[in-house]
Amino acid sequence: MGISPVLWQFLMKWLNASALFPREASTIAPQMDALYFFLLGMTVVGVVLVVVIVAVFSMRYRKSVHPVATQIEGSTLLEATWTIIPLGLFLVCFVWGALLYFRIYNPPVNSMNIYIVGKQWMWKAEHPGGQHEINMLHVPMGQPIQLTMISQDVFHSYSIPDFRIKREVIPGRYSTVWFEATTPGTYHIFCTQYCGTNHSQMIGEVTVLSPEDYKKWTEESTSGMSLAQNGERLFASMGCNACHSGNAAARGPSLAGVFGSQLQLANGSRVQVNEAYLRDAILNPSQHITAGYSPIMPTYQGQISEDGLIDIVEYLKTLNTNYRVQQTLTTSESDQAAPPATGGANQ
Amino acid sequence: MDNAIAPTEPLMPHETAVHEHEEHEHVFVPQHRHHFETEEQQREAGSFGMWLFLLTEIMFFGGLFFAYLLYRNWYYDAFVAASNQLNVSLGGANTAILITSGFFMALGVWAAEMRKRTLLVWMLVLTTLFGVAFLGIKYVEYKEKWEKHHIPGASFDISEFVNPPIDAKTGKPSQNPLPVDAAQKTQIFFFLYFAMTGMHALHMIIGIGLLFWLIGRSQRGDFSAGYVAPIENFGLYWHFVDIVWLFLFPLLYLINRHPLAH
Amino acid sequence: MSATSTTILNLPDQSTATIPKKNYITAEHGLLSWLLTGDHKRIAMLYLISITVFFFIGGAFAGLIRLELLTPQPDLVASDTYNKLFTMHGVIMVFLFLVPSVPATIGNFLIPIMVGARDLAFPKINLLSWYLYVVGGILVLSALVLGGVDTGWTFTTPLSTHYLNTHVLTTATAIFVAGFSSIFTGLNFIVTIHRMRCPGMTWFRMPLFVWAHYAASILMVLGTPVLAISLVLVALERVFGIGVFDPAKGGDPLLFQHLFWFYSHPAVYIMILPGMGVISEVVSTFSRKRVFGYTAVAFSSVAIALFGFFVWAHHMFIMGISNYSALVFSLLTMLVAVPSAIKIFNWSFTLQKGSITFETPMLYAFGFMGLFTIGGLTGVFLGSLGMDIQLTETYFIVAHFHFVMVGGMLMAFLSGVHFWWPKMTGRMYPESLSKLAAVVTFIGFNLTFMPQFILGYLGMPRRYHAYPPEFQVLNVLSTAGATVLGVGYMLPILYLAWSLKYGEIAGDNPWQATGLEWQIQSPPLTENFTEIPIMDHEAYDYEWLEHKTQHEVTHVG
Amino acid sequence: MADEATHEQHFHDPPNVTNPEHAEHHIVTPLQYGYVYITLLIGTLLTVLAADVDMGIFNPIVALAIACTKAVIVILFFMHVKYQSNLIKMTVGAGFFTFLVLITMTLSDYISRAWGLW
Repeated sequence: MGISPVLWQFLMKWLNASALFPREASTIAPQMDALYFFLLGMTVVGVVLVVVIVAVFSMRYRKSVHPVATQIEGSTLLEATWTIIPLGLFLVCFVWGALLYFRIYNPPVNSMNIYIVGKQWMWKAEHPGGQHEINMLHVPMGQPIQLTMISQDVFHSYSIPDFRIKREVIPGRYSTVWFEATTPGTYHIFCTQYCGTNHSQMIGEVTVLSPEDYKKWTEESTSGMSLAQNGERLFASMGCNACHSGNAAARGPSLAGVFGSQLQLANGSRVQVNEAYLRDAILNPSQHITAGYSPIMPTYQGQISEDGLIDIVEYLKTLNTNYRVQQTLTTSESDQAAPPATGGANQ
Repeated sequence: MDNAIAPTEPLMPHETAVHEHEEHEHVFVPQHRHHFETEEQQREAGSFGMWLFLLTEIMFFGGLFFAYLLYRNWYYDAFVAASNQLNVSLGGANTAILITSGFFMALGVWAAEMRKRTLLVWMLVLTTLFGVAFLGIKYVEYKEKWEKHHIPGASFDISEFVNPPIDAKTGKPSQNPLPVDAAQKTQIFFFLYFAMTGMHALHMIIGIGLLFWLIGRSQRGDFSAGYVAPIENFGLYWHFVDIVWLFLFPLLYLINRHPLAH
Repeated sequence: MSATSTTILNLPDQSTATIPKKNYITAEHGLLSWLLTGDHKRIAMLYLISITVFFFIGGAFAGLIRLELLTPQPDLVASDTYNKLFTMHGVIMVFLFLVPSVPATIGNFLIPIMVGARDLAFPKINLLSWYLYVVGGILVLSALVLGGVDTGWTFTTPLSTHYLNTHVLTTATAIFVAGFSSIFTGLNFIVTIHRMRCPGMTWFRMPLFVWAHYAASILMVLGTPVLAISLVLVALERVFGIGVFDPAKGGDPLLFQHLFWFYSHPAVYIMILPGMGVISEVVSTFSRKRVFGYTAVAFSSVAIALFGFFVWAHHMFIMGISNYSALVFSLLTMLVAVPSAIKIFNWSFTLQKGSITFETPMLYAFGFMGLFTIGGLTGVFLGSLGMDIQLTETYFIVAHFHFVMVGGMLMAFLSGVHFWWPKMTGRMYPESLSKLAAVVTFIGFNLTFMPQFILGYLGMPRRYHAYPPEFQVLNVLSTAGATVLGVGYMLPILYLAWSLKYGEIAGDNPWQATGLEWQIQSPPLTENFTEIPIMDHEAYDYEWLEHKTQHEVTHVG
Repeated sequence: MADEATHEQHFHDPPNVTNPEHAEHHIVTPLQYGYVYITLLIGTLLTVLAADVDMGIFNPIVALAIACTKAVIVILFFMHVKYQSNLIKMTVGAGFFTFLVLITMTLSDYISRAWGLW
């Protein structure tokens, strides 16, 4: 038994880590574990039930003690029992699971928004203050964090097991998930959707800090400009403000306070303006013509990176008045030296 | 009038030939496979099998039809503009041709059931001719698309949708110009157009191949002695291919014939 | 047999017994007589050989995967190689082993006999389907030889369409072709079951094996073409670089997911239903009892087939489908779990008041019942929306479908192979050795996949080539189990091959079973029955079997 | 659905091939085919004409309605389903049913996507 000491060592290591269940490091985790234990209980009971039935019958009716079988047609009562009881249990699982699902995928309104951009094979996090991190994520404890995620290439999936959250990161559209960390520490980030060669290298660490530590961290690692400020610069340099100037005569609709509003579109439909809508309106403008305007806006598909889009979206979210728009307009007109489309290159 | 013929009507030859495993309660015919109890059982098995195969065909095209439905609703303007590039008269003519071909096929089945050898052969020949005519017209259409660079892929060109040619008579653009981002979506329409009509054409080509084989055998009189199953089953296939086109035509060619009205 | 004996095995006196001179194996000779045969039994044998080959190729890949995962570091193979390994393992096991495993081999052999027909409705198409299977297999192997493919067996777009330059086209073509092989098998079964039943073989006198195959065939016929078209679209998108599935060009990657899973979820039932059919036969035979609630079991098969078409999107709960539609699909998923529960309990209660013996097929059947129960209930975890968020795309889901597919389907397959081996070959396998193999397989299996449930909840993602060190212990256990499992699968190959020549003569009905297939000689004649039988009793009618001495089943009244 | 009694009645016909799975072989006359043919041609003409009338949302509906009618006619007469056994009728039904499942269940996702272009 040469293997046994090795195995023993592994077992020790494992038992010391007592890694039967992941740590509960978010507000969702205990709720998820409750459901997990319910399902686990159901499974154990079910399996034990089957095993016991089979074992008992095998004992009592094995050929040596019960040489002649008695034929039984069946029993509607019994069959009804084991149709209805499992059905009931499964429906409980359904309802419970559904409640949890909607809780995890519907962020609270007061949550702080962090953008995640996934690409082969790295995670980029963008904090509202403009802090960028690669394969890392620093978050404050006790504060709901909404992750607004998008992929630049293929499907990825952002998973933090210790928070019990996971969401596919989809190319070409935002997906969101939220969590509220409860214990400081560092936890794994995995990409769980197979995404090519270095799929298993697309991992990272989320660091949960106390609010004051987080504040310190943001000040240390600030890039000087917030996402909204980057967005503002981009908005001007790409000449968006030429049309979206907010003047009554402007060729484009005013964007002040547009975020979160209900918009009447030219094709008659009404839409709720959110990040996803703003992003899509920049890339496929003709799909989202505001009523009363003509489809003259060019598409920015391929001219602006996902990071640039995030910056602009963040800018538009902060845009409550057109005052600064007109300011930047005049300034950008005053110095034509600035290259028109530096959109892709504002990392 | 009731044209039902009992399958055991002692019309067919080789009554003497008897399979070792056949019970003598029914007549043995040459095409009868030994593992079937009766020839009728075999015939019904054959047509049932054919129908099941057509089910798979329904689901096969079903996937394409769903993709069409989805993107038509997402990119309606692009689909309208692209669809107006298709030649309705050619498409309509093709529909008529295909229906005619199907009509002759049906007559062919009848001829086989009536055991009219020459008529059967002629009907199959006509079916083939109209089938070939259909493919010919399709070739013309594809060629036009090729010249206009409307084949999806590297050489795909959207200029015609961004600034449409000026109509000589009205002096106005022949259709609404599309914004670039919408125009790019016409490629999806053309992809679906080529995928769907291409799949359909492929089925036609296979069918025509089978037709040649059937014509040869009917020449030999194989199907004019009471054994009509192959003709019937091929008929089912051919009519199914017709049906697919009956949907493809309005969905691809007639999305919205008057875009300028909007 | 004395009443107290612990086996129903009843072999003829070996000194006098012989294999019938005239049977489907000796009917013709030479390789061509096999390659051009129309006989469903010979085609079944061809299938049995080919799927065994592919099973061991796929198994070898699994072995390499487990070996790599022995250590957290990526040390055995490069990450590209690893991706190719699990892709090939998935493609081969799913499309070339699991889908055809029971239907194309045991089903092909037995369906006509069980319904009292001389052959399947379309023998030529049956042969064609084997050739399509072989072509598909060769294409997969060529893709493998040319350098492999690393899309994962799910071909997720846009990864498979725009971001990989491996042999995706070859593999897609292979699956397309193999798909038609399974379509033709299913088509053949449906027509045979509808059209070729012998006099008196009413629907509710059919063995449950036939019911299960009927249900599976419906799924094959209606589901597979959708897979075919989605693969065609992937191929076209790769060739022409258009974006039906590429968001950058206005396509929707989820459309592919919908089309793919519309087949690939029912495919799971295509794989498991025939296995359930085997279990019904085996449990009934070895407890000498009619299956408890025959009708319920029969209808549950059909119910599974029907519901199977309504639940596919539960593979996409976190992939960005609408939450409301996720709700609907989750509910339907819960419903489809019920018929499986019914089956399990009906099998358990078939044992009640029976006269049970524990030959190898029964041991495998017990294994199936236990492992499939676990596999099924862990499926409920994944069907429950919130839980799915934590568990999907982790080792939990890997463990779950291996419990269903390997613990369920493979156990059922082995159970069936052992059960009908004497009928197929006329010879018995060595009982004690095979019992050992059954036990080894069971232990090895649990050791392999139980740790993976824990790994999954801990969050270890699937398809990972390297993993954090704290997961190592469980991975080592899993790899150790895989080794045992490998031994468990090697044994049958060896002793079954051995038994072909040296096994005891089995006689017509070694298990004292009631099915029509046991009332004819083994190995059967090419035409199965000298005279078409008349079914004058219920399925699993053991009293009828007692009085059979007076009344021959194959005797035309 | 099958028993000895029916077996006695038509001996050429194994009991399991009796109703509802079995139908006598019926032959459609060329005249009927002619009518069908004309109807289909008219249908085609109608589709083209209807497409040129601007009915807004109803254009596709009308077009599909006509197409479905034509398809049904072809299935019933050219493909003899009208004279076929219930089994065949159900088989055809099953095909279109599954197709509808594919469409509706998938649309349930696209229609209800909060972000969606729908």
